[in-house]
Amino acid sequence: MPGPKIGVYVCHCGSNIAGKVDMDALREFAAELPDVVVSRDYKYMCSDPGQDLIKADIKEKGLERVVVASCSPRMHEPTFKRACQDAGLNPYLMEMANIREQCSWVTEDGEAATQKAKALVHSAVNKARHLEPLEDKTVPVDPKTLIVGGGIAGIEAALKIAEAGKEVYLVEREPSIGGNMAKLDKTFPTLDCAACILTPKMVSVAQHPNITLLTYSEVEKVEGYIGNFEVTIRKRARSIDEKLCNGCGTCQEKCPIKVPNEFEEGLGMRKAIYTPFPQAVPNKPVIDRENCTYYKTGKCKICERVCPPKAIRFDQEDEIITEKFGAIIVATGYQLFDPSVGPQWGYGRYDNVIHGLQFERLSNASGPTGGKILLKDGSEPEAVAILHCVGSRDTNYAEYCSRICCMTSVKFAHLVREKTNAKVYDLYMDMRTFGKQYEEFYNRVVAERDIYFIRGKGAEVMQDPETGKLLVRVEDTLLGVFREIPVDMVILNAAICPRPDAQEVAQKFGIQRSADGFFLEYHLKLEPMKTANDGVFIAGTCQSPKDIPDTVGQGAGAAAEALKVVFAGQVTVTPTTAEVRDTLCSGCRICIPLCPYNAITFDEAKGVAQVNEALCKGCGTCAASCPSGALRAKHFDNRQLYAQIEGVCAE
Amino acid sequence: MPEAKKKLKLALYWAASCGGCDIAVLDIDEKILTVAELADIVLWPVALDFKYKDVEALADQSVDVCLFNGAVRNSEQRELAELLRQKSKVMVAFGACACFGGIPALANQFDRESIFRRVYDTTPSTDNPGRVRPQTKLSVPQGDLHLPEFYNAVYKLDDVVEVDYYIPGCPPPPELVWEAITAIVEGKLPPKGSTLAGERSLCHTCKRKKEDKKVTAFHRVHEFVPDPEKCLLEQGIICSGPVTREGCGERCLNANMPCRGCFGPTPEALEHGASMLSAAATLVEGKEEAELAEVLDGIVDPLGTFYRFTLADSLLRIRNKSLGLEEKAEEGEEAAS
Amino acid sequence: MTQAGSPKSQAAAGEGWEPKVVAFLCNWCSYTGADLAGISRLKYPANLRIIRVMCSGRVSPAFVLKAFHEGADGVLVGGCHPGDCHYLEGNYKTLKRKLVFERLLEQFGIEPGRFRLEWISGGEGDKFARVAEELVKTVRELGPLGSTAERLGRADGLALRAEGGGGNA
Amino acid sequence: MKRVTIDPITRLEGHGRIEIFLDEEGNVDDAYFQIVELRGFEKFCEGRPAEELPRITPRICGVCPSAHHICSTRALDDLYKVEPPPAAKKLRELFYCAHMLHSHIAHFYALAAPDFVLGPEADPAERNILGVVAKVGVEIGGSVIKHRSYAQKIQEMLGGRATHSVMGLPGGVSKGLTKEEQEQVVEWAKSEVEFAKFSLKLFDDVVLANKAYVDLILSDGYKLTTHHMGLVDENNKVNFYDGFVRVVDTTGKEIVRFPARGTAYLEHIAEHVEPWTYLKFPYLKAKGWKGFVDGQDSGIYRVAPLARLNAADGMATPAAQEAYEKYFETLGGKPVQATLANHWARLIEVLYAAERLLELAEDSEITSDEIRTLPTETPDEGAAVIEAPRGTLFHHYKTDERGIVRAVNLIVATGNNHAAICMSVKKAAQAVIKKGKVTEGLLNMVEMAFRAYDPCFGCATHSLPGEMPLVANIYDHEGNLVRTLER
Repeated sequence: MPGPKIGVYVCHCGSNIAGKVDMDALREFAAELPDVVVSRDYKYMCSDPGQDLIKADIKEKGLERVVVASCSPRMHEPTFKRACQDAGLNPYLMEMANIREQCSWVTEDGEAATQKAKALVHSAVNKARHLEPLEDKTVPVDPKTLIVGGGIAGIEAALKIAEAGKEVYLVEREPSIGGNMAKLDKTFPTLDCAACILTPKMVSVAQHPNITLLTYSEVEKVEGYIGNFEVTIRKRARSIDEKLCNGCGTCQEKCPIKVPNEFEEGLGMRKAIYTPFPQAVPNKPVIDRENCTYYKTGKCKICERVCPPKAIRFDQEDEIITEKFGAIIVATGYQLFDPSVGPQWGYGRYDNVIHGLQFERLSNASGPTGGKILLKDGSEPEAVAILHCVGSRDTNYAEYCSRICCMTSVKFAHLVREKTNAKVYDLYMDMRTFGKQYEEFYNRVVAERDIYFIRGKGAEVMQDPETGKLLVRVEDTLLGVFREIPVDMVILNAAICPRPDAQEVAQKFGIQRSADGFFLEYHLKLEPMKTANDGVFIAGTCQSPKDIPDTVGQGAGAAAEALKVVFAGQVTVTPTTAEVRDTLCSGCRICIPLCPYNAITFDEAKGVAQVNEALCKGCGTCAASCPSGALRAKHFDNRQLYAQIEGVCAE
Repeated sequence: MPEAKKKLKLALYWAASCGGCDIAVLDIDEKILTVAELADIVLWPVALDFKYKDVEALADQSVDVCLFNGAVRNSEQRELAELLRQKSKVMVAFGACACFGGIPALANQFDRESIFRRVYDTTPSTDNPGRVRPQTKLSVPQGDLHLPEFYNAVYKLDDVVEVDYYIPGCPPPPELVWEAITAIVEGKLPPKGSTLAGERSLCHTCKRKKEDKKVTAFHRVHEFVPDPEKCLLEQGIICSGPVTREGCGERCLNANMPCRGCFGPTPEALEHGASMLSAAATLVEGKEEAELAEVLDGIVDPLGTFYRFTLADSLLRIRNKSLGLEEKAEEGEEAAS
Repeated sequence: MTQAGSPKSQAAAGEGWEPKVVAFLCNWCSYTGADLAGISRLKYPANLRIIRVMCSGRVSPAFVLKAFHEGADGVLVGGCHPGDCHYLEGNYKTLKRKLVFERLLEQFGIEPGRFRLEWISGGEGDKFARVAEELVKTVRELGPLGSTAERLGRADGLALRAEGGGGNA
Repeated sequence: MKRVTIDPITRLEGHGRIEIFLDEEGNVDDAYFQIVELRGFEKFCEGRPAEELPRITPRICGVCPSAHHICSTRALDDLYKVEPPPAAKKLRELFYCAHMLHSHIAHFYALAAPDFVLGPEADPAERNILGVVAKVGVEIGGSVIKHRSYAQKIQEMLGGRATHSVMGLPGGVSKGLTKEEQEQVVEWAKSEVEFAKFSLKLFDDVVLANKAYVDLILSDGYKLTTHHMGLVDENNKVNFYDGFVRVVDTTGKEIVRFPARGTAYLEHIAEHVEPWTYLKFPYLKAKGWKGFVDGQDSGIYRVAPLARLNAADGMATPAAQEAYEKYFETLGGKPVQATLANHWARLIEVLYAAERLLELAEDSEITSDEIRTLPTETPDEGAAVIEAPRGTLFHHYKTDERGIVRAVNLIVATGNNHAAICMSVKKAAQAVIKKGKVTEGLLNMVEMAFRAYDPCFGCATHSLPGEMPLVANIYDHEGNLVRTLER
């Protein structure tokens, strides 16, 4: 009996495919394959006229299957599915052959590429012959969104969603939200202070009725799928009653224990009971149980005695919160590159070699020096060197450009000049001022007195045995001379790096990482917020190095993605699930423990296994382990895959 | 139906088999006499002269049903299969060997020369200094003596001729033989190409308790005394029941021994060996490669276990001669010599 | 870069033979990685042809045998890195099968080099191209495996009538 | 030059074929008995786990699969240096006696009886089991089928399946016997004993009472002077399951005796290869291979019932012992060299098997659930010998330390008789084919000589449609077919 009528559509993709693969040969080859009733090629199949070709043939030639040979299905599968649907053909009767990403773009030789394209088309046509119509299913969506990370990206996203009238949970690991931005002093190019623009947002996060803020908390487990994520959150014990505490700060004054303050990047101290910084949100302290005397010795309890509202709770325990969410935004930010790994920079060896964030704290009015730029000995520097690209654009460390260092350096130069009389030497490889008003800002600073921009990489930092001054070695590539510059302070603009626990976090949320270690977006240009895990979005520097404007933008973008999900109220889940064919199942139960989603159960009455299609995600692992072939993976069943194998091997 | 009335012309033939299939026919006991009443047995291959000209003498299609047991191991068997196909209206592959190659097909792991070398040279009791080998044609003073050509591989029946029906089993159990014969005699055969046995796997009828299919260690049958009530697979004993066609009455399991698959794969199983391998491997818990490897090494002979009866029906069939398995075999031979 | 499949290289190879390699790639990691190789315009031999599955866990060992049966000289299975599986654990199932399956292949007489399981993430376009390059090279050195029918023909001059276990599905 | 082809005769590992060449005068110049098939178990058992061999090697022969199953199982005992519990040993032997019964009964009634009950010259159309039944009475036909099936049912009860049983394990068996099953077996065993006695009586009445038959049995054409091999217990009584391999020479003197467990056989037996048959020719090492000649100096020996009785000093059960004594009296003392005496000897073994079956069935220990000793030793090499219905059977395995088989050696029952069969056939042919005269009757004479050995499959081949079909093609010296005799 004759097979279904198949139409094959070969896309030139301009010259992307046609430039390598012989379009006529491929079209004619396809036309000769069994059951193929029409085979066409066109410049851009994804264009409206291109899609119209397909629609017309479905209607006029009564096509029962469609094969599109073009780019990756990850690009245009939805496009062509829709085209089929519009023309009244079930979208699951369309199959694509990826002859661009996986053929024309990766093959040197034209003939070889054409040969391979034939194999791929043959494979797709073979599969298409065995395709079956499937109906999309929809499941209701939980209206809440989970945002992980209380930096500016997460804050922005939370506010946008909350203002749109949807509920948000914002989870932050630290005692306060604010992230790295909260540590900054002035921000380029406008030089308004970070706190001034950030704190209002932090406060409204705390106050917004639609936002549940969980600080000092971490996500432990994520289960489920888009629209229906089951998330377990651990809210670590603050050791205070947040309702009673009024943030008066008495406990912090009286606490006898002093330890270096992480927020101050080690330049300042904090107490064992503390809020990381004055504008912290929530403005409620936590007891650092590692350092608190009571937890070490069972004695002290000074804070408890001095606390006016009696809010101290030494016996408080971690709280485990489980919630359902419709969408998740991961905005876990970055970690600064540790310059001490490269001895040439002298970081950790010389007191006055500091990194960018440490300078931000020095320069910050609420910082350890009250905004004065001082050397370790308390004196003011006479000369300061700023090094770019420390750990960035360096194949020994991170190959990528961290994007913010150039502007940060220019900002630092300006701040040093503003607050001291020191000469400033800015050692850059290239000056990249890509953003709005950046070039203008740069030009302004260049014009300032006693700032010397030297084109060359700060190669090494040493100490002058006599003077005790720091010597920065650099090859001035403009003058073509080798220089040793004596300075009192060196600021290392260290690279923006993925957080050390990025892998753990990626696995928790089912997202991937790119080679540089940052979280992998679904498409670099077109889907920068989406990830491979439907319903999980990324924003900010966890995706790649960004400045504040871009981070805020992506935060808002992620909010839009999440809102798209929660406002839809329902999501379509793939119908390409597994199914059990009762008449073939012998009830051996091999499949049951295999399913990570517990979608397979045993029907005692019938004595056969059964698949809960709402839970099944269609990985097909069970089908590959079902010895008798009773379990079938729809859209990827044995017949279809065998046919594909025969197809690719035939050419 | 008319077929039932008219007396059938029945033929039975064996090729590379052990004779167990013919015994299976005898094991229908007194019913054998009924068969004699219902059908004329025009050919009992183990008995009748099998020189081609005599079978050739039969008119084409003059045999109603030919029950062919045994695999095709040599040229003579292949020629006979072709001849009988021509003479018979219905060709039935009878028994595991005809259906899938059976145990003799395990030889497909080796080639002709290594088999000859083992049998005629290196077996410790063999005394063959001149390295004499059986010859397909040998001239003796009085004339020529002929032997059939020993093939490099064992073939199942439908590799060489079209087969209409399959009766699996090593040997097929008497009840199944009787059902098949009745079906044939009464002309109540299913559509061509069918296998005259169940559609599901053995587990469907196996009475052992099945609970949690998770394995932490595999045991070999001699190392371990299994609970006679529980599924053997769940106790870590490799059993091919889940991939093997039902209809044998679980005789082996009733004797506390695992199924080795003589009924061949279920109709929708992709491949007898690979499918069971896939199932068995995924029973193991754990994620650490080293630990997994250790547990899975408990499956000591994947080919001989999962393809015990179906190597000639597997997708790969025979060893790729380019590989140095010979050397390994040699060592074994030396070891025993 | 090799120019596999091109007449030039065929001529170089001495005879007309070009290896066939079938790659089963999981949609979320390896297939994405293969796309990335393309987007990055990396080059690898055209001998490798890709079949998309949702998860490497879908790849029944029978698919690999089927590919060899149909004349593939080498087979690649690509999945997410351990822990990264889009379906949580599919790739571990693949690993478990592989640990037994590779021993089966050896018993069949299939050289280890002809079958490879690789973890390739969506970000590892370069790794995908490298693996493809290596595998095709290895298979080219091993020479043709030939379809089952060819191999049986070589052995006894028989053309096969019927499919093997592959007759199912 | 004339050539007679008798094709097929039988099979063990495949078909057999006899080629008889006549000289110019038309007398037998030479005869070849060819085994035209090989399956190569010795090779493809390599790489298998040793414990699986009892489930693989029985496929060598589906007519005596239990012989291979038990021999293989005992070879595993030796391989793992493990002793099965007493109950397990008894269960194995019980199972094995049942197997002997099934095989011997089928052979005698289906194959031998027609020759004697009806006579070699009887009309071929009636020369079959149905003819026998017609002559001795219908109820006997039923009784034969019944007692054969009892034996099969006992094998199925213990081994899971009658053909290709599965219960054998190193150090024991996988399944025991319940009290209920025991009662059933006892009942069947009693019936088997009676049936065995009846069969001997029948042989008395029909054969021994007929002088012509006795003369035929003792006639020179059916005589061969060879050594004889068989298994004996510690008292040198016939045993099928275990004990010692004993060989007596043409004078009846013991020349070889070694344990039926271990590799001692290699010191005494070697196999010769001929280019015109796929089956090898075992012979006594001490005597050496002297070609196809009989006599005291030849290395050729015989196995199976005739040889077993010659090699032993008696039977271990009372009634069988009686029959044993009568047998040698009648046939003129030990060793009996008359090939056709095999049939009588076989019936005596039926009686022994039945009696032994009953003994074991009634043993209280047989229902014990102590049926397995788990192996603890590291395997290396193991071998065992048992008596298959058609003769002595050798299994020899070598494994690695995990018990994966590295090498296998097998000497199958009929293989031991291969050379003797060749000579018997030639001798019978010489006796009956004179001056190129090839008649219908002579083919049967030749066939009888050959059939007496019951080369594996004789039983099955002769059950239906009832005759051993033969063809004699007679060619002139240019090889043109001048005459065809067919039955």
